[in-house]
Order: sequence, then structure tokens, then C-alpha cells
Amino acid sequence: MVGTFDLWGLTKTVLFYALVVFIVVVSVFPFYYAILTSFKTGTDLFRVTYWPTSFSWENYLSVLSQGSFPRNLWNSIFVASVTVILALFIAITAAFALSRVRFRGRGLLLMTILGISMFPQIAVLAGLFEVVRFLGIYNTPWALIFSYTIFTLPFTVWVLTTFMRDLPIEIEEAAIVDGATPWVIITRVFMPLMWPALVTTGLLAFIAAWNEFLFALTFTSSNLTRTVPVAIALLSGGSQYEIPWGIIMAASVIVTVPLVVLVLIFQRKIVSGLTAGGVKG
Amino acid sequence: AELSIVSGDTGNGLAFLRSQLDKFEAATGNTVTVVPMPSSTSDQFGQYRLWLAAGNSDIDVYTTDVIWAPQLAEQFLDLTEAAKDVAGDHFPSIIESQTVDGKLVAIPAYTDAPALFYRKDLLEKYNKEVPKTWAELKATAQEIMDGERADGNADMYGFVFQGNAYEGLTCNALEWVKSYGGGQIVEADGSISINNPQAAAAITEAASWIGTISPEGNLAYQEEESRGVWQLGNSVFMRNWPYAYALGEGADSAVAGKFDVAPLPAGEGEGARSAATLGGWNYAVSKYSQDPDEAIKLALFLTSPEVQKERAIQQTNLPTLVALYDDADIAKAAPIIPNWKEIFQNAVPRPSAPTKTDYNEVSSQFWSAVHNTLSGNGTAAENLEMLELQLTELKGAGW
Amino acid sequence: MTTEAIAPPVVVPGRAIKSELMRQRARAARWFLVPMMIALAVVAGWPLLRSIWFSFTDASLTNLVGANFVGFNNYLRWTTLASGRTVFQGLLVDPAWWNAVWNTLRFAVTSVFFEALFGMAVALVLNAEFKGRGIVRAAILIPWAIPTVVSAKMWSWMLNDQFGILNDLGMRLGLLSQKVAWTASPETAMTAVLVVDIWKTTPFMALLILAGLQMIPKDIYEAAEIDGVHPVKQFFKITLPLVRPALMVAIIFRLLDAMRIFDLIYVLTPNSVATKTMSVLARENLFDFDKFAYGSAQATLLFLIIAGMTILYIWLGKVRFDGGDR
Amino acid sequence: MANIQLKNLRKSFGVVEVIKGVDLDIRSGEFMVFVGPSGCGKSTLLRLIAGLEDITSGELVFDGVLVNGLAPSKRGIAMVFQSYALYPHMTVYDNMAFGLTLEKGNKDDIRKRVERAADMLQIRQYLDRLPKQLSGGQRQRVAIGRAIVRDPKVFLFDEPLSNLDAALRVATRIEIAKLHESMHNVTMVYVTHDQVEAMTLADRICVLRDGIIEQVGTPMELYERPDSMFVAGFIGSPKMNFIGGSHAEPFGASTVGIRGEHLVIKPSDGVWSGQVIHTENLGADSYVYLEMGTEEPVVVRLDGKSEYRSGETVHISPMEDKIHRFDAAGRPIR
Amino acid sequence: MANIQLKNLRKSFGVVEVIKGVDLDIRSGEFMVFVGPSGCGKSTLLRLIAGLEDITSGELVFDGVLVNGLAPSKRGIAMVFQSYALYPHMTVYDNMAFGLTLEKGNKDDIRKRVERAADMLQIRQYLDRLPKQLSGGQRQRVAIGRAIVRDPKVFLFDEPLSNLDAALRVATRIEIAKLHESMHNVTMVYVTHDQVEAMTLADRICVLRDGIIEQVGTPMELYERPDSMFVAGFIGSPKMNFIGGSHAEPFGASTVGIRGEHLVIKPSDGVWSGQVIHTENLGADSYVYLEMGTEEPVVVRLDGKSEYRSGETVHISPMEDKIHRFDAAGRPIR
Ligand SMILES: Nc1ncnc2c1ncn2[C@@H]1O[C@H](COP(=O)(O)OP(=O)(O)OP(=O)(O)O)[C@@H](O)[C@H]1O
Ligand SMILES: Nc1ncnc2c1ncn2[C@@H]1O[C@H](COP(=O)(O)OP(=O)(O)OP(=O)(O)O)[C@@H](O)[C@H]1O
Ligand SMILES: [Mg+2]
Ligand SMILES: [Mg+2]
Repeated sequence: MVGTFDLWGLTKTVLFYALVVFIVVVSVFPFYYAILTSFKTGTDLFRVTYWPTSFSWENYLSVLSQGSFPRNLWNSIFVASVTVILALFIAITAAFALSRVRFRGRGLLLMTILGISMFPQIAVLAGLFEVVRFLGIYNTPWALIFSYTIFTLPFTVWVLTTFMRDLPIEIEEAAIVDGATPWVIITRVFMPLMWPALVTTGLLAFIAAWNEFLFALTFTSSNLTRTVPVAIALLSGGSQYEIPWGIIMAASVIVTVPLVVLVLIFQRKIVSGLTAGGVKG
Repeated sequence: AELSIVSGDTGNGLAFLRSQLDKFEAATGNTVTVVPMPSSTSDQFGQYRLWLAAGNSDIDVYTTDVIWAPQLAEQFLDLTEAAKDVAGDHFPSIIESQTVDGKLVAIPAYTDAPALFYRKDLLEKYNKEVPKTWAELKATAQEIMDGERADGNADMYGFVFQGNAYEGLTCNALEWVKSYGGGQIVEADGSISINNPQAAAAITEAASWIGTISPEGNLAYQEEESRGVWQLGNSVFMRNWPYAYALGEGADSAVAGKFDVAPLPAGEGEGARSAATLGGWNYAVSKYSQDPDEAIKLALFLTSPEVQKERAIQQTNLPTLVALYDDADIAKAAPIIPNWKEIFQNAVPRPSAPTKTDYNEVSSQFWSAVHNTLSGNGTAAENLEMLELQLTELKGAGW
Repeated sequence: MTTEAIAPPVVVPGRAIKSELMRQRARAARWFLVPMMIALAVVAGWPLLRSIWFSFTDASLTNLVGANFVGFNNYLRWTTLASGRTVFQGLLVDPAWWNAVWNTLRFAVTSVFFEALFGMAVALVLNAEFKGRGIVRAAILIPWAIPTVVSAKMWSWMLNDQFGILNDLGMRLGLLSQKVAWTASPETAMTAVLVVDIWKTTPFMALLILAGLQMIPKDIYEAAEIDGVHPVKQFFKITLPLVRPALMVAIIFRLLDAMRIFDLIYVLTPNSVATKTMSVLARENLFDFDKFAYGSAQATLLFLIIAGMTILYIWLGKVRFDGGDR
Repeated sequence: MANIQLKNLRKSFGVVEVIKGVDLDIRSGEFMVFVGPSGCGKSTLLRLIAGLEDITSGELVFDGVLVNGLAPSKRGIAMVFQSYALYPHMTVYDNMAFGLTLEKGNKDDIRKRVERAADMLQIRQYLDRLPKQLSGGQRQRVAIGRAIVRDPKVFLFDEPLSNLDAALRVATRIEIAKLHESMHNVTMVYVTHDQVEAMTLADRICVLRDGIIEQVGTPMELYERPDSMFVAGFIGSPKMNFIGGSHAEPFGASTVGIRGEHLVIKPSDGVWSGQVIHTENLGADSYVYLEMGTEEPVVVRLDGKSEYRSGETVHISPMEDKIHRFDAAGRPIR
Repeated sequence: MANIQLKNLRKSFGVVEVIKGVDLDIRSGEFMVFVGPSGCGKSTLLRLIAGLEDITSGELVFDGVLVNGLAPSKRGIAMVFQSYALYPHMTVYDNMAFGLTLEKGNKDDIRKRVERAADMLQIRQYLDRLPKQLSGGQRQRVAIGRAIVRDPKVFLFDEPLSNLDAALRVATRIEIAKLHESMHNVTMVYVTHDQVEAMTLADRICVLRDGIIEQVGTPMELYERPDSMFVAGFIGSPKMNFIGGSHAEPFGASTVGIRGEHLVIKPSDGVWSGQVIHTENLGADSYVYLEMGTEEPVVVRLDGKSEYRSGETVHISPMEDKIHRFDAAGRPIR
């Protein structure tokens, strides 16, 4: 290819980059458009434009001043973070038992866990509500943290188990000879090795918890305990039927940006985390 | 005491509520927190059902839709005794709608009835009258729409309403049916009346709008989408609630100063009349409230003449107290409210009282049948026949 | 599901006594599994059992405690009329339910099909070496990071027939002759939902497939190049068979997820028969209508259908989730 | 300082018996090498000694104390793995100190011990590096260092050199030998399937086959007086030639075994004759491969360069006193 | 039948030049081995010949035709990879036939060719198996078989034996040598970093260092007349001893190189003297390691068993005619 003018090669390159551009545009455009919309106000909202025409922070200001959005944002961060930490903590110990210790019924247990991950949320909502009230955590962040384990835990256990199974057994044995207990092996030896998997599963769990709506709506009953998706659904315009598109888009941008940033930071790890575990056939 | 009140109200509405609660707090020494809810009434309803079913004592006062009383009656306190002095001041039909088996479930806070919004300027330009019947509306809309489109406004439509498959469509369609003298789906005595030629004619007429004077997309419109089209100046007529009035007069509105409201058109045939579905909101007290006495005080306060008057002035919400329609301050601040009295006089209730706990399902089946017809799945007659069958099954031995 | 793992070690006479190490590990394993199992039992097991129980009662949301057992009445019951005609009633003969099942299946299969297709394409692109791959990879992930509620709102805004940018774009490019009410009309509502869902979840699929692609050793392609295998043929003869396991797992995960679709449809489309899925229907019965038991039956059946499909899929596709014992 | 006794040791995985009754006495301070073909149970036996696997039956005795159930960390052992098994996220220092910190030792004391070991292995300058910043040989030295700091009575090695390239393998082999010399109190048990390592390192070699001990003895005993054809074929490089059938009859044996270096090529008039099929010149010596009807070609090792061509027919004679005779069961006839 | 000419070939990855101008003429039918330390560019050079990497500059000529831009499949080459690179989802038969089916050959014809190759490599009975059901050595033979059926003019190997264990490595090495003999028309280019493989297989060896050719020649030329200390140290096992400083002065060189087999130990009165630090008995021969102030210990190779003890002081003399003398730049003084 060097020195000679390669028409076909060039065409291929051009087509390839065209495809890349197409994929990127399709992926990003709605978000871009949301950002665009979030800077519009009033009747401007209903006029289609492709490039920024007006530029106003008004929507952002009203999101942040309206109700208790900053507080909701904080709730979301708190709930999602604690959910992730808790799920990872429970999952990593469970994964150790499931991947590293031989016992009867291990396969069955794994299948059960997988089964739980496919529960429709609707199917457990009422029962879960009873449990939440019984535990007296209704309308606290703990209700959400608790109920979110239903979808974060099976997934994290699953991925971490497959990941941990692939860790070399010799390292564990070296630690055993060094006199490490299972707990020390997990915390001091495995965890540092697993961090791509922890990042991946943690991020997936974080996103799931961050985005959850149904439980968040059902298990909280005050502005101070609600999370952002609910807050967005509650965002309102001046009067009853008015849908404040501009403000919703501003809020959407605000909630999405942290996730996008997280994804950007960890995108390399996400792929390697998945590669190493979880999705192997 | 510490009270909490749950409300699906939004923005200005919440701000207003807060301001009134502040007065209440100052007057009584109670503290009241507001728990806002999504504005979708069906989301609110599902949530309240769940909370009440679980005996949630965190909420004392609920803001309820006019149609909910029969379905939630069991979990709310009987307010008959508490409201015996004031009940007579409200429109009797509204009090009636909140009374289930002799028990006053909620006290009315304000009422709601839709109107026909029309473009004064365009009617003048084409020298048209405000339509009195649906047929007139269609003809006028078609003419103006064609004319405007010819003038270069390709996005111009004749009429927008709420055609999405949701409670709003039940409201719209009930108006059509009633305006054609086709009854009100289920009559007060519980009989199912919907399968009749007048009703079919009404819905057939409405179906003919889609794709002609109304955009295809109207099938997915709720209040806001119609208002969006309207407020961009892209529709001659709109069916909507009073809230759209203030917004339409807003600074950035393309139709500010160019529109007015009138009662919805009437249908044709026997019993034809103008009809508006009765909306409105009320305050009910949870039976699980830890401090019922103070909660009842709050409900009474929020429905008192002072608050209703302020509400009318600030929010253009229609009072439920008869006397307020003659109030000079209101007439001055919100001149359309007296106008609306006429509309409100024509208001029809949705059949929530006779169908009791089954109302939501009745409504859902009704709007599905209508939505199917509007979107061309079967004729009105076929769909209504089917609906009758379904409702009969649902009714079983009795509602 | 708990008994087996936390049962005390049985000392079988005649068998080797476990060493200190093995005993320590077994003990640790038990303690490590307990929190997870308690959490899952409380959060998932108990509520599910409650749902199943309610589906055999006449429970209503206002009266959960005093529900009476009614057997299979919510699923199927029959009455013989005086005329001698037997009438069947219940979930199993409810056309609305079967319509929802059909909608769900149609949605799930179509969306997963296209997601797999596009996901594969995207994964292939991402697997290639080119400048700016990191940025593209991050960009691709954006749809996936956006909360469903938010993306539903974004798209309903973009799909709006009057002010939606897609209609505007279609008209400008001459693809559309008139503005289309994507979410409103029954013909396009499902398509609209599919478009949004595919847009939103293709990245996830692409990611899983990409992970599979990256596990294919590079030198196999070099061997193929020396064998003179055309790139298209390389894809079908080498890449596809080798990513199949990853693809199958990705598909099953997504399929299960798609079967439960709720929020997107709930937010995006009118609540019409054209798009109502099992979850939407179940929610409606559970909370909107006074049919809690009936809704529970629907939820239970949804669960059974999903479980059945998984088993079938695993069995047919010979997917191995476990990865085998080490 | 530990002597290790294996008494009728057995190990089964499920229904498969992998170690089928091993009796062995490893003397205190001895360098014992386990060799044998892949899958014969070398690693399993080592892991039984380490305590990483449960003993199915039999007794394992350290210095007269039964240790069957004792945890590995309490046996006074240290182990070096084939894959090094370094903790990848810890620096070399931390890798070596990890076991000591778990015992909650004094910090200064730990540092001293780590540094002494590092000096011994000349890895002092790498203490702050991560394993991935080291070459294979350096990593292996770190793994050995980690074992040394534990101050074990018994040192266990499982094929520690097999991941190294040829040159490094030789160098590290010598270091292990020196280590053994300098730590003459420590018993070492070393698994390999490389017979050169076995020959050069061992005080005694234990040849395993299919979970059973074939022979135990010093390298020279095994080289000179193998107890079976199996051992004879296993020890020595190139492999001993086995010549059977009619070629062996004159020697009164079913099979005659003769090493390549004990064959002499003569232009004519040898005991056997064959055709040269391949020659390999290694510089200092060379191998000539002959086809003479045996199962595998017969290898003759010559000093210096070989002048034989493929296709040429040559005659060979064994050195009489170096001949090994085996009966039909593969046992030596002496 | 192809001769391959590399004319000032260069290859850069980004800004890093990896192959820095290589001129080499590989004769038709020749067995050429590339050796050199890890990272010196052996694989890259081979991949340039295969067409798997683009040539940055210079010319690659096959039989007089410039092939710089030609697709790999059109060069008449076949390649065997270190990791085998078998298609894991295809049977052995399909693996071997895959390239042929693409050329839309006659089915019977393909079967015949595959079976002939399979017979040649004795893998006929595995034709229906999947690669994962084969052992490492068998897989490697399949990979070779796949290359053979393509009937190539040029055979390329990239460290084909390095994933095999010692015994298999020797066996497969001999098979490759026999293959070369039986396919005398085919040019073979073979990459390894194992000098034994290089010595035993090559017609000529090309020693690479840092992207540059150090020396090209037959194994014996390289063994006997290395062009540099680098080559001298690289070829031959054990490694050549380099003795510098005052020890080398009498020989009029900066460094003296002498192989272990060319040193003679004398009880007294040698050229140099040193202390025995370690001995290794391999049976047929033995190595004695001496400490005498050089960077690495000096190795002496003895026939038979060594009787020397660690700590003993001995005297050694080089065989005069086997001495290599190098100047300060590492070039030989002749
Ligand atoms: N955990 C296990 N479960 C079942 N079988 C096992 C297990 N570990 C080893 N084996 C079997 O025990 C036998 C001996 O294995 P071992 O690892 O001891 O062999 P080895 O002599 O070390 O071989 P290599 O030289 O290949 O390392 C093999 O057949 C192996 O398959
Ligand atoms: N695709 C690539 N991009 C950048 N650098 C590369 C690439 N491939 C090889 N290199 C670099 O080129 C140099 C030579 O690599 P090459 O693989 O040819 O070495 P080698 O001699 O085969 O080594 P080894 O014996 O370890 O296989 C190395 O420094 C390597 O890092
Ligand atoms: Mg082993
Ligand atoms: Mg290489």
C-alpha cells in the first residue's frame, strides 16, 4: 500500500470512516438535541433547529432552584453509591464462595441467582412494599438501597463469580501458604486484581440504580428522599397540564452528564471487565 | 401537629398551595409538608392505592381527582359531620360526586371544565362565526386551514384535542357522546347505555377529523401537545382546560390576544347540547392519619371561600362555591371565570359514581374503544357493541 | 435454596476428615453466602411468593390481608349456564392478555434481532484499529447511560409530529411526504418504541459482542489472510462461529430484559392495544383497576413465561453460563 | 530442619485415584526432586505435602508429628510456583513481606528479613517495582525470595523454571543449587519434568509414574542403575536407545538399552548397522539418527562435528560395560 | 521453489523503527533460521515476508518479482504460528481444507491432498476432532499440515515449538527437519530464539539484533567463526565463556572467548586458575563452574562424571586453536 495509489483502499477507508461518523451521530444526536433544547425557552422550544440559536441558562437555574432538585441529586448519588458498594461487598464475598470453594448445589445456586435477575419488577412490587414497611425503612434512602439489590445483586454476583473463577489458583494458594485467611485473600489479594471487573459491574449497577424509577416512586413519599428520575417525572411547568420540555431537558442533561463522564472515564475498563468475565459462553 | 399533604399539582399550583399552607401554619401552629406527585393522574392513583392499601400513615391529606371518590372511599374519613356547615355552599352536583353511600369522601377545592379555544383573528379574517355544532366546527376549521395553508403555513391545522389513549380521551369522548345526546356511558342507575346510534354518530364524527382537520398525531396528544400546536399558532380551534388560557396569553405565545373561549359545540339529533366533562380536585383525609382532627381542619381550610377566591384570582381555577361566581374581585382579575359558569353549567360527570371501584377499567375500555375507532380499527358501531359486551361482563351481577 | 450450602459439615465415617484448611474455607464460604442469600430471599423470594399466592386469591389492593383462596379461578374458571353452554373465563382465555403476550413477544424478538444485528456491526467497527477509537467507543455508550425515563422523554420530543426534529429532518430530506405521528398511530407506535429501544440498548449489545470479539485470537485472522479468505467470508466462517457463545449470552440477557419492557412503552406511547405489553397490562390491573389478584396472576404468568423461555433457550442454544467447574 | 515421612499416602479426586499409596522418607536438609511424565501426580504429591489438598488416606509426618490436618501456613513450608504466583498489584517488597505482615511481625524486623533475602538473590534494586516491570527470571527470583523470608523448614518448588527461556533456565537452576548449598538445613522438594534439572539439582530423585514411585535414588544411581526401562528412558539426554527384537537376542535380553554417548560408530564391522536419516550438529557435539528397524530412530552422540550424511549406512557398537539389559516386563537383568 | 530477496527492508511502527534496513538473500529451497533475543524483530521480519505487515521501505522480491504490495494469499506462502492459530470451531480436516475450498478446488482432490498431508504427519486418525481435543504437539502438527496442503513455495514458521514441552520439542524438531528434507524444493524461513533449534535445523542462520543483521552463515560458520561477541555468546550451549581484563592480556585481546568444551582442567599449572563454586553431573557429561573474577562464572564441560568439589581450586587451560579473541568493540581479532 505504500507508494502506490490505492483507489480501492482509499474508498474502503472513506466508507469505513463514514460508517463511524454515522454511528457516532446516531448515538449522540438525541443527547445533543436534548442539550440544544435545554437552552431554549418559551415558544422557541417548539421550533425545530439543528444548531444552537438561543442560549439561556434559565432552564438550568429553574431546575436547580425548583423543589429540591439538588437534594434529589444528592439522594441519587447516595443511593446509587451505597447500592453499588453494598452489592459489590456482598457479591464479592459470595462470588468467592461460589467460584473458589467446592460444595454441593453450587450450580443450582448460580442458576437460582440468574433466575432472580429475570424477575419482572412489577411482579414483586406489592410484596416488596410490604417488606419495606415491615422493616420500617419506608420513605428512607435505605428502602431504595434495599430494594435495588434485587437487580444489582444477581448481576454482580454472576459477573464476579465468572471473573473470579478465572483468577489463577496459584495466587490464592501462595496466599494460603503465606497464612492468609479467606477474608484476607479476598480483600488484600483478589480485590486489587479484580478491579476492572469491579469497575464494570459497579458501573452497571450504578447506572441501574441511578436510572430506576418504579421503586423510587413507590418507596419514597417526600421530596427530601426522592431520587432524580422521580424528580424529573415530577418536574412541572407553571400549571397543571404544562410539560416543561426545556426544564425536563435541562434536568435530563444534568442527570445524564455524570453517567456519561463515568462511562468516559471507565470505558476501557468496561470492555476489559466484560471480556474477562461474565459474558463468556 | 405535623401534617403532610400529597398533591399532583405542579409549578405555580404548588407554589400557591404552599402559600396557603403557610397561612394555615401561622394560624394553627401546625406544620404541613407537601409531597408532590407526578402530574399523570393514573400514576398518582396507582400510588395512592398502594399507599392506602398498606395503611401508610405518613400522608394525612390527599388531593383527589373528582372521579376517585368511589374507588378510594373506604380509606378516607367521612367528612359529612365536619363539613356540615359548608357543604351547602358548594355546587350540589359536585358535593354529590364526592358522596359515596352517604359518606362525604372529599371536600371540593376547585372544579374544572374544558372549553373551545378559538382564534378570534382567523375567524374574523375568514368572516366566520364561533361554531355552535361540531359540523360547523369542522367546516369552518377546514376552510380556514385550507386557506392558511394556501397562504404558506403548511403546518396549519383546524382542531386539536386530547386523543391519546388515557383518561383525557374519556373526557373528550364523553363530551362528544353527550353532545349528541348519546348518554354518559354508564347512567346514574348503573345501566350501560353506551351502545346507541347517537354515541356511534358522535364518535364517527370525531374519527372523521383525524387526518383532515386534526393531525394524525392528535391520537397521541395529551393536553400539552395540543397546547403546543395551538400556542405556536398552528391550529384554529382547541379543546382544552382553563389553564391554557393564561398560558396562551403569555408573553412568548404566538396567539396572545388573538383568541377567546366558548362552550364546546353541540352535536346533532335528539338531545343534542353542548357538554363539558366535569373535572376538578378535592381534599380527602386519610383514615390512617395520626392526627385526623387537624387534618380535617386543613382540608376545610383549603376549600374555604378565602382560599378558593385567591385560587380563582391567582390560578384561574374555577371555584366550587356558587357565591364566588358573582364576586367582583374575581370578575375583575379573571374575567373568563364568570364566562366559564355557563360552560360549567353544562358539565357532565364521568360515570365514576355508578361504576364505583370499576371506574378506571370502564374508562380504560371506553377510551380504548374510542381510540381504536379514531385510529381506524373498526367502526364506531362495531367498537361500541364490543364495549357494551365488555362492560356487561365487567359489571357482572352489579357494579 | 439455602439449606444445602449452610448445612453443617457431615463427618462421614470412613472418609477422610477435612483438614483445617478445608474446614476454614467451608466455614468462610458459608458466612460469605449468608448475606447474599438473606438479601435475595427477602428482596426477591418472599415478594415473589406473595405475588404467586395472591394470584390464587381474590385479593384486592384495599383488602390484601383478608384475601380468600380461590384456586385457579384467576387463571381459568368455567361456568355452565342454564342453557347448557359452558363459558370459560380468566387470564388464559383473556384476549387482552394474549394480545399483550403477542405484543411483548413481537417487541422482544424484533428489538433483540435488530440490536444483535446493529450491535454486531458496531462491535466490528469498534474492534477495528483506527484513530479516535476511544472517543467513538465512549460516544457509543452514551445512549446506554441515559436513564430510560429520560430517553423516552427525549425521543417522544424528537418523534413529536409537529415539533419533532425527526419529522422535520424527514421532510427536509424528502423521505417523508407529510409529518408522521410516530408514537400515535397504531401502525407506527410499535416501530417508534422499537427504534428507541434499539437505539438505547444496541450499545450494551455491542459491548458484549465486542468483549466476545476481543477474545478471538488475532492470529487466526492472519492465518485466514494467508489462506486467502475474503473478509466477508472471514466474518461468516470465522468471526460469527467464534463469537456465537458471547452473542448467545448477550441475546438471552437482552431477550429477558425485553420481555419485561415497561417504562419505555408506558412513557412513550399512548396506552393503546397496539403497544400494551405484559408488564404494562399487569401494572394496570394491579394498581389502576380493582383487580389485584388478576394482575398478580398476570405477573406470575409473565414470570413463568420468562423462566420457560430461558430454559428453552439455554437448552436449544446449548449456552453454558456456568463455565464449568474448575 | 525437617524430615518428611509419607506413609502409604493416597489421594483421590472423586472416584479417580491419583496418588496410589506413596511411601517416601525425605531426609532433613535433603534436595529431593520428583520427576515423571505429565499427569503422573507430581504436583498433587507436592500439594499434599504443602497442605493445599486434603489427604485421602495415609499419614504425612513432619519431624515425627502427624500433620495431615494442619493448615499450610502452620507447617513451616514455603512454596514456589511454576507461574511465580506473585501478587501482581504489590511491589516486590510487599510481595515478600506479605506473609510476615499477616503474622503481625515487627516492622523493622520484617524489613531486615526482606532485605537480607533480596541481597541474597540480588534483587535489592527492584524492591519498589511491580512484578510486571520485571523479566521472567527476576520474577522467579522474587518468588524464591518470598519463600525465603518465611524462613521455612521445607522449601517446595513446582516446576519453577518451566516458564523461563533456555538461557535463563540454566542461570536460575544454578542459583537454586547455590541456595540449597547455603541453606543446608532446609529440606527442599522440587517438582520438574525436565530430567536435566533433576540430574543437576537433586540429592535424590524420586521417579513417579501414574501415582506410584518407580525408583528413588541419587542421580547417578538412576543414570547408571535404572530399576526399569521406564526410569532408564526417563533419565539422561538424549533419551536412552532401546533396541529390541533380533538385535537384542545376542545379549540375552528382551531389550537392550544403550545411551547415545555409549555408542561408537565404525565405518565397518560393528555390532549393528543402520542408515543415517538425520544429523544434528550442536557445535560441541552432534547427534546422528539411525534407522535400523527399531521403533524410534537410534541416536548416537559424537563429540565435535558429525561428518555423516543422510542415507549413508554405518556400523555401530555399544561399549560393552554400558549396556543395560531388560526383560520383557521392562525390569533390568543384572 | 522460490528465492527471496530482502533489499534494504525497513519497518516502523509509528515513529519506532523496528527493522532497520535488512539485506538478505534466501536461496530457493534453503532452510533459513532467524535467531536473536526477544524483541529484536524476528517476528516482524517474518511477517513482512508473509505480507501480514506493510513494508515501510525497501524491496521484497520473490523469484525476481517485487511483491511489496501483494496480498499474503497470493505469495505462495504458508505460515505456522507459535500459538498454532487453528480455527477452534473447525475439525482438523476442515482446518486443513479451509484454504483449498476457497479456491473452489475439486472436492475429491482436496480430500486427497488433506489425507496425504495427514498421513505424512501421522494425524490421519484425528481428522474429525476439534483442535481442543488434541494435545499441544498434535495441534502443532495440524498447523503444519494446514500449511503443507497449500503446497506453498515458501514455508514460514514463527517459533512453532515454543509452546511444547521439552520432549515434544525434540520430537517435533526432528519432524520439521525431515519435512524439509522431503520437500527440498520449498524454501523455509524459521524464527526461534532457541539456539539448539537454530543449530540443528538451519542451512543458514541469520542472527538479528535490534532490527539489524549481525551475521548470516551456516551453523558451523557461526559456531566456529562468529563475527562478534554477540553472535559468539548467542550460539552454542553452554554459553561461551568470556574472559576479560588481566586474564586476556597475554592473548593480545580485550576479551578472550572460549567454550566450555575447549577448556581443560589440570590439577596444577594451567593458564588460569579459579575456585569451583558448583558442579552439575548430567550423566554423559558434566559442567564445572569456576569463580575467577569474571562477570559470570566460567563453565568447563567435562566428559563423564566430575570429581571436583565446591571450594576446590583448580587450574584450567584453553585449547589454543579454539580461542576467540575480541577487541574492545566486541569484534573478533583474526
Ligand atoms: N483438582 C483436580 N480434580 C480432578 N483431577 C485432578 C485435579 N488435580 C489434578 N488432577 C488429576 O490428577 C492427575 C495428576 O495431576 P498432577 O497435576 O499432579 O500431574 P503432574 O504430574 O503435576 O503433571 P504436569 O507435569 O503436567 O504438571 C492428572 O490426571 C490430573 O488430571
Ligand atoms: N504492532 C506493533 N506495534 C508496535 N510495535 C510493535 C508491533 N509489533 C511489534 N512491535 C515491536 O517491534 C519490536 C520487534 O518485535 P518482534 O515481535 O518482531 O520481536 P521478536 O524478535 O519476534 O521477539 P520475540 O522473540 O519476543 O517474539 C518489539 O520491540 C515490539 O515491541
Ligand atoms: Mg504439575
Ligand atoms: Mg516473535
